[in-house]
Amino acid sequence: MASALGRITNLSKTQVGQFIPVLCNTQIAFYSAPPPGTPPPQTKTTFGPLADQDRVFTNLYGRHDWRLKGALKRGDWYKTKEILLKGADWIINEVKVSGLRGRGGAGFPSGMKWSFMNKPGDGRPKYLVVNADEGEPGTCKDREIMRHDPHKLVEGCLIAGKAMGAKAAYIYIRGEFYNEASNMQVAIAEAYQAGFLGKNACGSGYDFDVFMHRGAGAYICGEETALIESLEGKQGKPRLKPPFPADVGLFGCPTTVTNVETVAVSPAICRRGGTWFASFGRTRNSGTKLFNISGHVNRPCTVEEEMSIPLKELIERHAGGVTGGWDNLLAIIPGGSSTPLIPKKACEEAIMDFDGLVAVQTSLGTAAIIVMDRSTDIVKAIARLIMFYKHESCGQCTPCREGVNWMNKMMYRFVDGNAKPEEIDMLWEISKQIEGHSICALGDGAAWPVQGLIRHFRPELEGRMKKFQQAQN
Amino acid sequence: MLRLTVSRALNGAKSSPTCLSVASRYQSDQKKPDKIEVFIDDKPVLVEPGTTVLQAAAMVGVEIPRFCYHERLAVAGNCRMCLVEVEKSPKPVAACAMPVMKGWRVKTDSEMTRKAREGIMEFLLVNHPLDCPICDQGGECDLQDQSMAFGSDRSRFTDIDFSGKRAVEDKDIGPLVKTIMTRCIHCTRCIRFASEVAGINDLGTTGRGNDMQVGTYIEKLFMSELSGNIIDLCPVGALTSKPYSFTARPWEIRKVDSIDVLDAVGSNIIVSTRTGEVMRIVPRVNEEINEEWLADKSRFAYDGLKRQRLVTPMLRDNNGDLNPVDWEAALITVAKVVKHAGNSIGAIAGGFADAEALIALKDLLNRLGSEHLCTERTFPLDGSGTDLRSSYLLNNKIAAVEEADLVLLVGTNPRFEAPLLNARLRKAWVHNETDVALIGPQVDLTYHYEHLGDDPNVLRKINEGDHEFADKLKRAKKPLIIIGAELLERKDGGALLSTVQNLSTKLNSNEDWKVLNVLHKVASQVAALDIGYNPGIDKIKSADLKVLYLLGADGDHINKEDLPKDCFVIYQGHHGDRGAAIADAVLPGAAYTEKQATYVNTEGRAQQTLVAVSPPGRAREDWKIIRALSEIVGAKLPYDNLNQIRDRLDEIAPHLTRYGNAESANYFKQAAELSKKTESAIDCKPIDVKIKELQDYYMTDSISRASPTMAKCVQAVLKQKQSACN
Amino acid sequence: MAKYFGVDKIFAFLRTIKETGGIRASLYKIYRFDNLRPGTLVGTDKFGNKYFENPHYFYGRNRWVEYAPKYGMDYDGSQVPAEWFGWLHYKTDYLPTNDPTRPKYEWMAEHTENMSGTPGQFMPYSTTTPKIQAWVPPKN
Amino acid sequence: MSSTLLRLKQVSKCAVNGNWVPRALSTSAQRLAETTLKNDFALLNPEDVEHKKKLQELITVEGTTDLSPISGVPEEHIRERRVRIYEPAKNCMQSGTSNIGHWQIDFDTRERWENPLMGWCSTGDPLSNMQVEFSSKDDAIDYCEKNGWTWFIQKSSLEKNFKPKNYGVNFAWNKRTRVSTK
Repeated sequence: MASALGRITNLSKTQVGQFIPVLCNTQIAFYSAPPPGTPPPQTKTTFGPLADQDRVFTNLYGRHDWRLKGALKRGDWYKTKEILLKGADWIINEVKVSGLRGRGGAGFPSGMKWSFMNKPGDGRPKYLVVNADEGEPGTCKDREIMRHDPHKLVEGCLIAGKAMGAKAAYIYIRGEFYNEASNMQVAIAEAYQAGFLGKNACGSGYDFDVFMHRGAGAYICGEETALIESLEGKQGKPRLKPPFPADVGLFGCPTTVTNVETVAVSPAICRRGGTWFASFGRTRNSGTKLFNISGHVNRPCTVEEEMSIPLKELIERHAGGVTGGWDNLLAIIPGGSSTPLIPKKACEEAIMDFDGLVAVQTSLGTAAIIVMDRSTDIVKAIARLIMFYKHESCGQCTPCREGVNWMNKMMYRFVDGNAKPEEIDMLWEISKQIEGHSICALGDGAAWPVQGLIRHFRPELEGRMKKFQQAQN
Repeated sequence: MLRLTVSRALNGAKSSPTCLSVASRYQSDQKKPDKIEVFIDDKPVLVEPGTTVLQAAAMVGVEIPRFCYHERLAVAGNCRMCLVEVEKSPKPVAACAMPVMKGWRVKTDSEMTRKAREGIMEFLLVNHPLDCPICDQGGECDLQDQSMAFGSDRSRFTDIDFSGKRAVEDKDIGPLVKTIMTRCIHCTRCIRFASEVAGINDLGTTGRGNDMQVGTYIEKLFMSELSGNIIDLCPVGALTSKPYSFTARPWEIRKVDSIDVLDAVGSNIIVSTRTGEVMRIVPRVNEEINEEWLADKSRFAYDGLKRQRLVTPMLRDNNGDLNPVDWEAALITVAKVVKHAGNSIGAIAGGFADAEALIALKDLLNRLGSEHLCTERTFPLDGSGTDLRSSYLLNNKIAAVEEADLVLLVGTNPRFEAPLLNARLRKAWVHNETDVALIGPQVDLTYHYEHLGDDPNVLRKINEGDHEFADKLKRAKKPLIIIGAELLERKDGGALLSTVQNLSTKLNSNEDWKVLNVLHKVASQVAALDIGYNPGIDKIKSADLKVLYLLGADGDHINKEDLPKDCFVIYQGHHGDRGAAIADAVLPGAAYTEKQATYVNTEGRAQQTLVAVSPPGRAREDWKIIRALSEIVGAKLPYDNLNQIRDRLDEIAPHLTRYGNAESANYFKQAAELSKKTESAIDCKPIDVKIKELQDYYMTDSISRASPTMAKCVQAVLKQKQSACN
Repeated sequence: MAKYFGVDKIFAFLRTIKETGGIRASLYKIYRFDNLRPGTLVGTDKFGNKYFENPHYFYGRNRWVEYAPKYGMDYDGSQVPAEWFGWLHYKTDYLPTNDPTRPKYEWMAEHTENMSGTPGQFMPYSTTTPKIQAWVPPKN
Repeated sequence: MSSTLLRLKQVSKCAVNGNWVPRALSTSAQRLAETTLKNDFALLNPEDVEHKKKLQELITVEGTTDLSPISGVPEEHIRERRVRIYEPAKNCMQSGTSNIGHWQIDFDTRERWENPLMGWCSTGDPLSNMQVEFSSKDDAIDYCEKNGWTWFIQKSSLEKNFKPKNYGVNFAWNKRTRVSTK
């Protein structure tokens, strides 16, 4: 969930860019003379498949030991002290050069986000919060990291924490992830015992603590400010922004909330260099990424791949293709349940990165690809998603509380066709009334699947209504 | 005519109309460089950094619709009604929470803004019942008004044919507030009021999404003395007044501005009447006194004005029964007795006596040669006594309490003696980091305070400097000491007062800041002391009187046994209570809603009530009764109408007619000097206050004792205290 | 002869006086009713009013009532009960005592005279609930 | 101050500019004097111009005018009435502010009674329901003096200290403003 909501916030953040002049300027700077810390321009034109030696998550499938011993064998905690000693500015610069964008869905440039924190403090401690509340339907990347490679995350926390000058990291893990939480806890304990964490972490002279916090299974707690509220022991209801968490966050202190994957790749970036990371994927979409492929494919899987890989290639190569062949494809939700679906025609050219999917009116989100073949009742599928959002709406702000419930009612009528064709336009308008008017991005995330459905499957909806009318008469 | 010019002069420079004052504020802003300029609908306005869009818009007179935002509560930003377009922003922003940035161009009436509002309005109405015709909020409902102004002109909620609207079970939160939770739009104003202003964390939300409910988590009473304010705050009809329910509509009531007299704060109120009956009492904004709040007793005790009333004069017959008579008979009988008594006549003024009646009674008794004029409440007469006004006022004013950085409460429980002062203290505690300490019994003040014990000698130790709190007081820039009037009624009250007077002169560094403050409990006390009544009834008890005139004295301070056997007791007042029960003659007076009368609150601020309804039956305004009696007695008082009696007030104490102004008194040093002569010593009896718990708060005077609503409150609180989930 | 000279009228007058009960009673009756007529007593109602008929008078003046003595000079038309009212106003020629069409039911109320202007008159009262409850002093 | 003004002609432009000006039109002298004249005098001959100018000017009558002898208000309602001049406060039941921000007069309550039979509310006071709105206190005073009423001003304490609202303090780390319930 972290992801989906984050993603949405992404869009809004760039939109709200003007509120933060720094952000605004930096973005413009992408196009003018590159300041230091800009990723090198991409020269490749074809992307993927990813070579094995370039993989960051080498124990994604749990074939090796996930504990400290195995992790050390895979290169985790290798010369962490030296990385830490190079200082926060170096780490931030490396992350900036890598072009890493937040993996939670929003795709906000991580280097920049971390640098917001690296300001002289006012006496308040700073915190790093790792958003491991992965609740988005279709998304299952963070859990693989946490149960099979937890030390990547622990090490990432330390490095990211150093970059921000954070006093401690809180890993807010989804309540349902019991095994993941216990593996994480073991990994943290091992790291403490090995002297990697705690006072004088890794012998660098830097004191850093990592705490685990298990959530209670609310999707909304993946939204960064709701997560902060939940960590504080209050109802997980998002806060308004501004003030952004970098200013007033956890316990009122400067806080950065980042996704698990973002944090977990940062040690690799620091070790292998930002330019290495930037060599994957198109400009501004660099890096490798975990893709979850689920639904009507022959071999559903989670796979690390290069960014900007074409969608079709990704499915054919790693998931064994759509069941019944590519021609049996109906639609794909490319970035977790809250992104608009794209029909088969768009799937053929779609490139799996931030900009490539925006070009087909959807977004990368958490890169959780949900494949639906022709046997799918697409209306019902979307209706079920809306029901999920209705159930998970926190109820704090009006558009989401009332609007999603209304959309849910209408969508289930559309499933039967028990509606008038005019109501399709009405539903579109309602989804537009929710989008952008709510406090957090859950409202947007609920509105987009509906918009995607109406955009691409309007004839289907109208057909059902006609059929229902005929059956009535 | 003299009055006319005088009052005009007193009102000082005539203020310019609103438009001009806004303009002048704008001009003066230009001088300060730290302000930033923003444009609201292309109108430039200079604001302090950090000002929200909504506040900036209010400065140029543009009102942005809102439901959850309330200027006296924290920002919540959850109703989304205040969304406005900001140029170059793709999304509308929530005006209530968004601070303005330099050069922003806010469009409060653009297409995007209107569209956003319409959308929010539609969503709010989707699950709002269409029961306006039976809703008590109808006619003064923000949702109604704003849906007219900003909503769509038609409904497209087609789902009403397939599924209904949300229905929510009503909560029982006590005998004062009626809840119809289906109407709730989840603005959370009530929750924020409870936790911020009232200091009771009882209200909150449960459930999420469309099933979110506002309530008390578990079914319980909303135990606050300020609970009625959530009725005002609720923008819809989810929280309405239980006593007022289904009795009147806002468009058919007559609103009369008045002053509350049930405590000494003098809250400004609006009395709503219909068909000669008080239908409800709501607060009226006065930033210097009650802001926008009103205590429950002041708000709901009005039904006590309809019960146990004295509607006709009565005389006690030979069997000892009171029988109704007409005014002529009553006045002649009373006059005969008074004439016969000569100068051995005394008077006791009760808590509801207004300044006009007080002055008339004093003039009458003085003409008859008596000086036995007392108030029910005692005040120490050692030292300067009541000669210096600064000894018995809340000198520093209620509003300035907010500025204090350290408050010492002595022998008072402001939460129940003056709930609105306590709300101010809590506001200071929350927003200005004011610290509070208390000497007296440990009570719940809704905020944390340092308890210094209930030993009166702590006060002496602080004064002498051998108490750790003394340093704290000394270090404080704006210390404040508030003494309860009850404390000064002790035997050693004089010694305590002189200790505090000495202490406060030591602390007083700034001439404008007054450390010594006295919090009275009844509305009449300050006016009575100003006019020259003697505090306390000891004199009466020892005077061997032939006639005793009780002016609304119901405080249970005097009994038949205290008086000589043949003493003839005249009671003038509006309620048949303790005073009337011992009287030989009863003269029915008017209650505070029935007369135009002057009251002076504990800070010395004169205010006047206005006539909302006529006095019932043969009851008359109090000063007129005394004036009529004086004529029959043969000591005719020289005033025939209100203007003349106010001229008389003006003669005695000019501040009594300077309505709205709190005249400062500043003779602390002299008072402290005089108080040094006080011989009595502080004794060891622990300091106590009468009202410690909520159930003691509701019924304290003749009006609230007659009120069935207040009786229900007491019952409800007692029941809640016994229940397991308290 | 006597008839010619009107002497019979004198006799009739004297007879009337006799029937009335003497000169004193006759004068009193004239004082009460401004009238002294010979007639047949046809009945007395339960209030003591006496009803007379004399067919010698022309229609409209041949039936009359003499109110019961207890009324004194305070008599008025409403003291005639409903059953006699019909006979008195020529609605019927049957006397109430032998009127076959006149029903008698349990629920029929006793006749009452018009009490206007007397202490027993009807006074309208407020139907609204009292807005103010007065204090009732405790009795010893 | 209290000068009577007669408007001879509808003046084209009014001082009211912007929706935050109170609704009631002012009757005070300066306000009207501010009105500017917009006319095309070029086509007229000098006499007409002169005439026209005169028509558009205001006639100012010096001194206080007492309208009470000719206003038709009964004597007892002039001599004995006390007029309250006040600034209405916001209705605390609602958040709207459009119907405040002006000055208002009303009269003392008198001669109100309840019909003993039906319980209806009656009044014998012709001024009992009269509420007049003014854009400023001065206008109200002038009006009352013109009509010969005794007036008093109810001091209004509606001015509030401005304090910027801040959403962030709800989550402050070391302040008591931190919210605990929601």
